[in-house]
Amino acid sequence: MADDDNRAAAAGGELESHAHFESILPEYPFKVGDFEGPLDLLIHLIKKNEVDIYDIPIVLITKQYLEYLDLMKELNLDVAGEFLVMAATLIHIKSRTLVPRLETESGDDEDDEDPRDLLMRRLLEHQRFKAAAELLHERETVRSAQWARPDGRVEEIAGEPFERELEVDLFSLLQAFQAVLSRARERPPVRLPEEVVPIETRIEELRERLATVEACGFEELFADVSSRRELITTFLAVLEMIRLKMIRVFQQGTCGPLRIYARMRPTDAPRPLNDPDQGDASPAETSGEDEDKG
Amino acid sequence: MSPDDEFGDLKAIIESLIFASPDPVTLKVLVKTLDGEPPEHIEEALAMLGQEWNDRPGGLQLVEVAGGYQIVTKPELHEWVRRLFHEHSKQRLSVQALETLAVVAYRQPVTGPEIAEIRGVNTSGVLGTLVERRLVKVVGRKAVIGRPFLYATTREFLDRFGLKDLADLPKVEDMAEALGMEVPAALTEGYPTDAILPFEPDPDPETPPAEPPEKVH
Amino acid sequence: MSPDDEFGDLKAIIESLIFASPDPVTLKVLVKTLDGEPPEHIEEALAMLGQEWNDRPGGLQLVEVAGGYQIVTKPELHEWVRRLFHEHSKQRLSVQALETLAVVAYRQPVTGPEIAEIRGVNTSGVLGTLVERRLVKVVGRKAVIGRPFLYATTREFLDRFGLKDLADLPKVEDMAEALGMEVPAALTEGYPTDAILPFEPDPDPETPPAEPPEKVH
Repeated sequence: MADDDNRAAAAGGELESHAHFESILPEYPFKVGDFEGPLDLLIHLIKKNEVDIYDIPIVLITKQYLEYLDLMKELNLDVAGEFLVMAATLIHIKSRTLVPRLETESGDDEDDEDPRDLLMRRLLEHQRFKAAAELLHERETVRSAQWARPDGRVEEIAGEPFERELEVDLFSLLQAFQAVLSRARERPPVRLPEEVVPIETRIEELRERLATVEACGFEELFADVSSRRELITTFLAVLEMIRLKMIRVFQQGTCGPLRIYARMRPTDAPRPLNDPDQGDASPAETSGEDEDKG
Repeated sequence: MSPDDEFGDLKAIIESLIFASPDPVTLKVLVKTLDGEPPEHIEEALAMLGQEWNDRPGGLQLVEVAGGYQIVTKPELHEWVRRLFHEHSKQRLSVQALETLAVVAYRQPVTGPEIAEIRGVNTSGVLGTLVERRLVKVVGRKAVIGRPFLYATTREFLDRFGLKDLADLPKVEDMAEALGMEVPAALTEGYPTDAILPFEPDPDPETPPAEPPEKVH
Repeated sequence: MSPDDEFGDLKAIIESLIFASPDPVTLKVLVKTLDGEPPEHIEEALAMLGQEWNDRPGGLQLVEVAGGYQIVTKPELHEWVRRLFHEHSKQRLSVQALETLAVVAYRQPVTGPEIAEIRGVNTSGVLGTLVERRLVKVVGRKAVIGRPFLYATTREFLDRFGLKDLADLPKVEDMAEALGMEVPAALTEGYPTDAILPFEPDPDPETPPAEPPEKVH
């Protein structure tokens, strides 16, 4: 196996186009910095020494592992934290293997287990996934040799623009929100024109509200509006409601608060201006009629 | 190899080329691609292929179009193909819908006009779709003039996205960290700090409705 | 119309739909598009169609992939097709990406820390790449401290690797001899069968939410 191939595989960034999948059984000579993680390095050492993964000679492997780390440091290579954690684990396992167990400890189930077992299981699992990755790669190779009808023909076949379905997940949701926010930031801060609520709509809202209470203060009718336009709309609505005899307005004293009461509309009450049946009513005719002083 | 076998191989290759090509494949292109093969062999194989496709029942046909060859669906089946794409577009959650869902999720409870203001486009139709799909629901009306509906996400939404509650909605920093990505600086602000807002009319008057409410006069 | 003719028509329609669809066509989509046709008829027609395509010589084949059906060129003709179109659009995956993908595929739903534990290295950057390329998706958050994100593979993943569904994932026992070591039985069990969460309007009660029970090792 060519060295170049090994280097490409070991150094491969996520998208390195020239990197191709390597066999999991590389026979490459020891090359510093080749190992993606401590498990890869350990597997390499086990294979190099031709020892049994189920019976790891922990003293030997630990020694060689530490030598490797020293070599990395000598060469001023960054030793990733994972390598150091594994070094500590190996030293711990070694000490537990070497130190004869005390009577008092032997009752503990955990101590009966070979301290190397956990490591062995991790290594086997690691190998299992490397094997799985290789199997997947084989499937990928077969699949990539199958050519589907080109996507470019979809619109011609569908007769309409085609948008591929998204498999929506949390990531795409968040991405969508980011897209909205960044668009909103780029947009010139133009306010969409303020909505014009028709007086009729406002009357209906006020009537609904008054239906739930016996009476309310005049100011309360304005509690849910803020803009000047909305204030005016509301004020005009109140005037119109007075004219239509939908409400009564009372005032306590000359400067006291106004109170609004809903009332049953008398049959002779004026009709709304845009009422199709309406013919005679005009604002002047009934103005002020219902404003009783309290 | 007998001549028959050879033509069998040649036909298979030509068929795969015609199928995989985005444009009709001309004889010229075939001759060039099958370099070394006598053009008259290619022509013969093409004729045989055309005959075979002609004799073949099924939904597809080999046609000669624009000086080349192409595999297409039979015209009498176009109605079915149209239905497939119609079905597809009904099912698909468009980018529009996803964006609207995202705004509802991160800004709930929120009104239609507020969503429209953030997205910069009218969204009422998309909101309807999301409500139909039970990802979004109406939770009340906002106590501003026009009393627009307030929208929030549903239990179904949480299940679909594997979230326990709204506090589980990821912030952009969370995800960037988990996936080893850079966070665009502009996007780290402006997230709701308390994602769970009980259904309650928002007294905050700073966002005026930007769009007529459902009610039309 | 004789039953045979009826299936002939049905087969022709299904074939045209499979050809026209940009993605592998699922039985579900066929049932929806062929509204009114008994699903068992559709299944039967599909089986017949599969048999016919199997028996057919030529450059094309009908494959089952990513939960659906698709017509593609035969892999052995790859070199010819490539000769005509030169590039292959798919970017290769690095070894790390493939290994990380394998962990996600066989252990889904799985968290970033769990993947790092298995692989012995931090993999967030690789995960980010896989998520961006839509081979892996975020399906929720695990109910443990830190609420790490849970990852699973996508339909795109199945498509790219030519897998019918997750049960079609290669079995690792096959690899045991190549490894020269026995794989303990405990490590080869527990493949997820179908944890795919398609995003579809109709709530599918059989699709479990992504939250898994605590895994014990």
